[in-house]
Amino acid sequence: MLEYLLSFLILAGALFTFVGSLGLARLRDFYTRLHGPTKASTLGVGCLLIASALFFSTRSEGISLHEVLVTLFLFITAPISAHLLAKAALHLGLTSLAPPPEDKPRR
Amino acid sequence: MRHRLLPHPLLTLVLVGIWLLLNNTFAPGHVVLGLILGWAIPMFTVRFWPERVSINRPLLLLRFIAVVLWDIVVANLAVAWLIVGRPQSLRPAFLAVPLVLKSDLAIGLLANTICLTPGTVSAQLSEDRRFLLVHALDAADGDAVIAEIKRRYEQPLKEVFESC
Amino acid sequence: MNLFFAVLTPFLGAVLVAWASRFGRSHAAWAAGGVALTALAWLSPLLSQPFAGTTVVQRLEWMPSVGLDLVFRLDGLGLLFAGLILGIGLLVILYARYYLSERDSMGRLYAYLLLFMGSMLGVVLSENLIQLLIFWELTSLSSFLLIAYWREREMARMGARMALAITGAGGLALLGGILLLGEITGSYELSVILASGDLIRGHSLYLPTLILVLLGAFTKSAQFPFHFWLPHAMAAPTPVSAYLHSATMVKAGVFLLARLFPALSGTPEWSWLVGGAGLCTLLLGAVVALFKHDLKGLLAYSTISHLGLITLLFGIATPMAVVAGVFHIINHAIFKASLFMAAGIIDHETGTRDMRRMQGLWQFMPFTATLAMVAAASMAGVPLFNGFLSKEMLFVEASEMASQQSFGWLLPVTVTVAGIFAVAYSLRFIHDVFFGGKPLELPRTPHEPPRWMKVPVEVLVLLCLVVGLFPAQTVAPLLAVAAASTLQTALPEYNLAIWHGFNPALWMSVTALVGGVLLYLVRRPFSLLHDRFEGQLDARRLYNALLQGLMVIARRITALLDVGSLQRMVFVFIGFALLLGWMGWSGDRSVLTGSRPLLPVDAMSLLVTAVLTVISVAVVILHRQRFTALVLVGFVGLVVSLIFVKFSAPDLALTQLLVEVVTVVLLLLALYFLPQHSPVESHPLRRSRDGLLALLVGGGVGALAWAVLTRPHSSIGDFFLANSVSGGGGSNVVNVILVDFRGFDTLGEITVLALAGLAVYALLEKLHISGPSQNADGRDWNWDLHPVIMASFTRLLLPLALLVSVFILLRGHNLPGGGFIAGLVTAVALIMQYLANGVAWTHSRLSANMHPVVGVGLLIATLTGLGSFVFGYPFLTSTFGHMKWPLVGDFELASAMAFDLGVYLVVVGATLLILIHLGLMHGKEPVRGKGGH
Amino acid sequence: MNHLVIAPLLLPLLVGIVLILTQRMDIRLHRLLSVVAVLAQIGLALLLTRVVSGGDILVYNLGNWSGPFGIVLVADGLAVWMLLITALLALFALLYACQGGDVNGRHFHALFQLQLLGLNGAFLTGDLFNLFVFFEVLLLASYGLILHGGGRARVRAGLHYVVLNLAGSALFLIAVGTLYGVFGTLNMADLALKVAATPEQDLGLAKAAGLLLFAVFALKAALLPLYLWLPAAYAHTSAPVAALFAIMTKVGVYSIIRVYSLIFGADAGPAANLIEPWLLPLAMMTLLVGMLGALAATGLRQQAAYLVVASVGSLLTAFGLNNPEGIAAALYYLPHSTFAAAALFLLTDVMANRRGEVGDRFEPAPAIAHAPLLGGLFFVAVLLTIGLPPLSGFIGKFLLLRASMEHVAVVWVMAIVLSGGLMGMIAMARSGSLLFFRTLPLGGAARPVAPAVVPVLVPVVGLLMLGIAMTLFAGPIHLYVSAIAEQLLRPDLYIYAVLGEHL
Amino acid sequence: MLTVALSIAFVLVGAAVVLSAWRLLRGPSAPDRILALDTLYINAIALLVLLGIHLGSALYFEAALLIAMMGFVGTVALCKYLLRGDIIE
Amino acid sequence: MEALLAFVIGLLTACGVYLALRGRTFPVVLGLTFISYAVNLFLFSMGRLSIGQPPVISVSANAYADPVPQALVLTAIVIGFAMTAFVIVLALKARADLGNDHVDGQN
Ligand code: NA
Ligand code: NA
Repeated sequence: MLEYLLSFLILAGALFTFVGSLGLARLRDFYTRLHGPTKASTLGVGCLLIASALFFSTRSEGISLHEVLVTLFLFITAPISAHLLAKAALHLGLTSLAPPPEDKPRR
Repeated sequence: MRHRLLPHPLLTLVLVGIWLLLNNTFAPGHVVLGLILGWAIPMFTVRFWPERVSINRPLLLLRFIAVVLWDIVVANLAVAWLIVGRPQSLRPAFLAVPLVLKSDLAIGLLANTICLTPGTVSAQLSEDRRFLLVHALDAADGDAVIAEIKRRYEQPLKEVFESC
Repeated sequence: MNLFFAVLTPFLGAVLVAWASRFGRSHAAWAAGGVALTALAWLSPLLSQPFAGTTVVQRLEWMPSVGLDLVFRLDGLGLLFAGLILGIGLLVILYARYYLSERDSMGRLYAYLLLFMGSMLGVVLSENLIQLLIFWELTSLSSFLLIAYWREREMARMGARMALAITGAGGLALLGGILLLGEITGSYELSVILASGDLIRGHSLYLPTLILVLLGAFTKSAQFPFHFWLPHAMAAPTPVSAYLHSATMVKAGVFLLARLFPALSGTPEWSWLVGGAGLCTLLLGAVVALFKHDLKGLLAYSTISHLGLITLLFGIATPMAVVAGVFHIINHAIFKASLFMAAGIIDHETGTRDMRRMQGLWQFMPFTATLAMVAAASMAGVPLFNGFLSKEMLFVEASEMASQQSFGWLLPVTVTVAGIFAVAYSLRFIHDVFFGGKPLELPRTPHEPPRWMKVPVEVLVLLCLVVGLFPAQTVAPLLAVAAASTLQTALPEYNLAIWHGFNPALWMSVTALVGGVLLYLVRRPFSLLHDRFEGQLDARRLYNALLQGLMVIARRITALLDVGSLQRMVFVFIGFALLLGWMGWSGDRSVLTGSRPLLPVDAMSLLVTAVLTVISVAVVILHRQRFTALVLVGFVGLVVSLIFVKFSAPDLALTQLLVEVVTVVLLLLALYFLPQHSPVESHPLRRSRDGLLALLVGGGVGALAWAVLTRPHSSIGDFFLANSVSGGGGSNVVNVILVDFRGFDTLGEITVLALAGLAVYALLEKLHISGPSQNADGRDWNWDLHPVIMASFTRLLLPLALLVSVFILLRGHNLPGGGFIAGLVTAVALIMQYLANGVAWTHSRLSANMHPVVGVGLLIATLTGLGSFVFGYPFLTSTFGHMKWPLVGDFELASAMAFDLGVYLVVVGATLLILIHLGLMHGKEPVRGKGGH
Repeated sequence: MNHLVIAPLLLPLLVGIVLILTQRMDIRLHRLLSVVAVLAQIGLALLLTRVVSGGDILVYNLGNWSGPFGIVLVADGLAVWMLLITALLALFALLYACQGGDVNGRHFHALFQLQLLGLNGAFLTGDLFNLFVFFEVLLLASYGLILHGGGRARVRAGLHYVVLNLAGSALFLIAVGTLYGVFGTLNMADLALKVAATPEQDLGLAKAAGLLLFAVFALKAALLPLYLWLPAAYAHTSAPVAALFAIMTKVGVYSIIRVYSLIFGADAGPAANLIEPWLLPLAMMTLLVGMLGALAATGLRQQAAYLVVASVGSLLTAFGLNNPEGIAAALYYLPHSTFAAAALFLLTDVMANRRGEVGDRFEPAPAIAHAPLLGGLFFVAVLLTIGLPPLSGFIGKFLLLRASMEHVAVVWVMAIVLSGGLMGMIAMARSGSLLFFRTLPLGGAARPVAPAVVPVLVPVVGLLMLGIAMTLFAGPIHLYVSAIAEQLLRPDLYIYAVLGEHL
Repeated sequence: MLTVALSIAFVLVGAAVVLSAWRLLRGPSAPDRILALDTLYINAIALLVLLGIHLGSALYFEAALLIAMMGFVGTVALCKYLLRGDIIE
Repeated sequence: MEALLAFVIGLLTACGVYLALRGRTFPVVLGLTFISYAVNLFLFSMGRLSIGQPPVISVSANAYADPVPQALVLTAIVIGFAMTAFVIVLALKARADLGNDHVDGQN
């Protein structure tokens, strides 16, 4: 049972990781591509870490929870990256599929 | 006095927790060590983080976190489907979300939350801090998305961090 | 040790004189004279011994292990030369006192002169040949100083350099010859070498030895074809010429011939080389001397000729010829010194040395003229004067040789012709100067020189007469001991008399006298001929051409090699290494692939390798777009750290990861001030060349890695694995190696880091450059200095990062981690504060003065090491123990942890020191220009 | 354990740390501390000399881990000889720097002390990787020092020096790595044992690694064709640094002597005498190229720098003869050339400071103040540098030639060494006559203001006196270095001292 | 079962690496490349976690932790460079 | 696997050498960075390759990778970092003093 669960989590995590990169490769403008990795860093890595926690908790004595920290740090840092990337793209005036924002929000 | 000896009690707790997680143990030795560090590190970093954080409604915060996690899962599936399925039919949009939040931390948390949930990325905070520019991957109805953001995320954050 | 002190005295005296000259010109002269007399006094107790047939040898140990001691030798030959050096030296000192003008530094001349005197004494009193060579080269050096005495004159400097180059080169050759002599005989000492003549002559190295020694002698004695430096040395003040070119410097060469005569002579090679050079020189000097218009030029060529005469005598190499040679050494020294002095007086009094401008000086200075006439007569070989005696002996030897060889008649003919020219130029010296009309527009009105300036000339001229008239009563004993010690055998029978009856030599003398007068009378057409070709016959042209050639070659080669191009240096280095590596590998039957079982390849690794290949090649192709290249390099760094993970090196992976982050930050800091693009500069050919080298080197290093990777392995690593827990108290063996087994490496390494911090700080101290105000595309920078969202979250991250640092620091001994990684985590977290919140904000919270952190870190690490001294253990000996703490439980404490703390501090301090000051560098000046430059 | 062995490392390290910690203190205190430390360093070196002069080899097991596992320091004759030379040189370079050169930039004294740490460490260590570490210590300190004071030419030359040495360090790691990969050890004594027993299939690797290492050392030693970094670097750095750097090339030379007598020496079995075919020809060509450069130089600093190149050539020619006399000659020549080059660099600076705009360039200028004194010193320095009698340079040359007499290449050695000497003489006669003889009238221009002459000449005179002392005491010194040479030719002694208990 | 899942997961993550690397190479804009690098860091975390499970060793956890905590600094610095040129001001 | 790593080492070396031979400071620094990656991997590989055997003593492990090269590489990485930092700053200094970023200070 545990093995099925583990396998599922691992596959799900890998799949989300893959989809994130797929988005990165496939989507047609920078801003939409920016959404891809968010998957990978949240659900993708999240599932894998849960799998890891389960795996190590059941394998040796004592539970393993430190995997949570990876997610925690990612939750703090990944949005900063994404935000700054978007900001940089806006600053450089990269073309977007969406109608570009008016200047209003800036000043 | 309390401020000087224990500048960020909440941070102290968080640090102790993280310490125990890091060491993957709840042994008493590590609890003691964690407490020492949880006390000492904020003493050092207080200069970097002077403003006090007060959480007015802890339970609401937990609920908020749960909501966000749930949203992450759901949105992930949705977005994954978008990416795999029909990337040509995406309707991306830039949305200017008007803000009621004032504090750096709250705005930061909101922006973070928006980034974490797939499908939206907070792109820019206006200079006057009254609008948060958000890029949405697929927003047929931009105003609906804005309303959703304000309801699901901004409102609870406002209550937790800025209610008084 | 009298001989030693006799030689030493002039050297010390030089210093004394330089000092004494501060008190006046006469003080300097008195001091110099006193020094020469002192040297003579040191010798005086020993003077009788050579006459008694004993050779005085005195030894001071210097380097006995290589046969180089200070050994002095006084025998007849040495005594003769020492006498000449000191005697004529004294006269020259007296003469120079009146010769030099007020403008010239007396002290300097005397100091140089004494240096020279000491060097000459050293040459003639040396028993050890290496020691002789040392003094020999010193004569070259001190004569360089003397010739260049009037240093503002181009001719003086040139003449000095030429003399030094030629005689110095000869000295080097002589060194080679002496080394060979030492090799043949096993000693550098004369007593051994002089006794080993047969051994030397029979040795296969004889000819090279002979040639090298002769090169030394010929250059010094201005033998053809090395004679040309001597006339140019006439740029020296006349007292110097009188000293150097009569009795001393040039005589050193013939002294050497005499000195080594028993060891080297007696072979056809010797006769041909020495005799041939002597004969050529004799004739050449005599001919050229006649046509020189410069008084000193005439004397110079005459000197060359007479040196040739002496050399010729040694070349003839019969005992009688040697006696004649030694005798002529004496005679020439006496008359030539007096002639130089007379020439100096004329120059001094008239202001010119050009014989075409002066005539009839007799009426102004009859006394000087008389003295000069006597000396010139001696030079010409007129009977009753000393020069006649030795020249007559040459004629005898030459005529005797005539009957012994097929073309033997050439020898007497040639020496007679030389004799004719000698008479002619002597006559010219007298007639053109003192007679034949009135002087033309002399710079000064001449008169007799000061009283004491004439005294040295008078003494020498008197000697010419006395020796010429009564040789047997005066010079005979000295000549006998000198010749005997030269030959090292019994002397031949000879008779020092003016009259030997009507023999061929007498007829040769008569021919020379008559012919000389006639030649003088018909000289004009020859003189014009000479003037026309003047300078073209001078070997100086050859010398200059050689020197110029050397300079051109030197400049060309240096310019060819040293172009200051870093690219070339790197290319050469890498290419050279490649060559060496290849040479090391090839040659033996080396097997590339070893026998170790290999790990199977997995798909993931293959994939990552493929991606890495593409990206790396992309970096090379895209490297001109610097920012892009930088981002791509970030990926390469990530893959490298993944490789470490894959192959069981977690510590390395962590370190690599963090270093990568810091490096990217550093490169970005730098890129801001640099152009955003590299121009296309190098030619495609060059790029292909570089590419080829890169591929070869890459292939080489890859092959090297492959060769080792596939070989079986056993190493000291097993010891560490076995002893890490028991001996080092930690289970992370890598960390235990770093802080314990090989902690000393780590101490060095953090010193490097600290040094980088210091050096960067020093470099940046005065550096202020402005970055562009727009990016490369001409876009203004973003208005948002510190995006709020980033700022607030990085503050939150700081305590977490510090906590993780502590975690990593503490566990490093047992699990991946340690001081480096912890330090880098802290440093990166703090750098993040700068990135997110800016310099001003961060500085108000964190001191920019990181020196104490670096210093304290190093100190802690060092003191931890020193702590083991207390317990009597070597530096860095570690200790550890487990202790039970209440509540906490078991807790391990290891001294290595303190060491690691030091490491941590240095890493934090140095990294921040570098980054902060790099960040601070900019910002004061207004910005200008675009990013692209 | 005799802690005396590690004292020459701890002293500069601790002093360096104190200097870092007190970086804001008065420069005079730093000077005092620095000078006292160097004096103490000389004392330590002399003490060590006394201890090892009987032929003993002191071994110090760091961390109490003995070889081949831990890092060992080995104080044998050669190492202590290098320590002594370094300490003496450092004193005079430092004294000169204390005349004001040290305040042209930051951290001079700290960098200086740590440079000494690097040098001493390189000489003492018995571990190949640790040698790499100390190379890096001394290199990074030298980077700081070579750029001390800044300026266009200096920065340019410094950049070349740094980049080239970074490439050198990379190669060092590759070579050391290969040796470890093949033999599984880093301890030099242990490597010597293992290399001597190299199995046939590994011989190519061992030789390749050994020769790559040679390339690294040749770069540091400035051996042809890798000397090109040196002339500009030495010519453009500050005088005291150039003086101190006289020992930097000798680190390369030392490493060559150490590694190729101990690990790849005559006893190394199939890899014996590894660099013999390379060293002598390259060294002789270096000598020639250095002398040609000295002839072609346009300034005295550049000339002095090229003479350093030439001296490396002479030095390695002597070592390349690969016989006891040659090694002894090299060991005698080594300090001599170091002191002479340093004296020349310092004196050049003193003179250049007095020649105004023209500086050290070979152009006529008004006569310099104190010309007789400076000229006399220059004369002595030149005698020393180009090996003219009667000073130590000549003795070194004599020893070298004497050692070559039995060698197959004797003709080449004689020809090149002697003609090199001639070129040096011609070059220095030209520069000396230009600098001191060919003077312009002072004209309206004021004499350039330069610091008082006596204090700046103290270090110069000191260095020249060392040269003279080396001449006067050539006998005992030669006996001493001959003993070192004998020791070097007996690697078994070194190996036994280090690994005794494991053999 | 678990082995099969792991193998498939490796393939998927490997494919993710390839796709991200393609974006890194392709650009076209600077932010695209930075984004691709950031994604590659995330992919690396995934790889490390998988490797940890595959080898049954917790020793790879720290690497993942450090990438999560520190990997973004590079991204931030690169973005800051695009925005401001001067990253520490 | 050994061949793969040897290839990677060769590849990185080749790229590094080519870049180090360029005429501007920035590519030279990049080249040196590449070379230092290559050298670190080379040095590391001298302990031979092993998977899943980190040199951390534990009861469950049956073999360990050679820890010595790892320790050496760690030292080399840190030293390389120090050197890189210095050379970067020096490149800036050269840019400021020489007026351009050519390694020989010429345009
Ligand atoms: Na900045
Ligand atoms: Na700034």
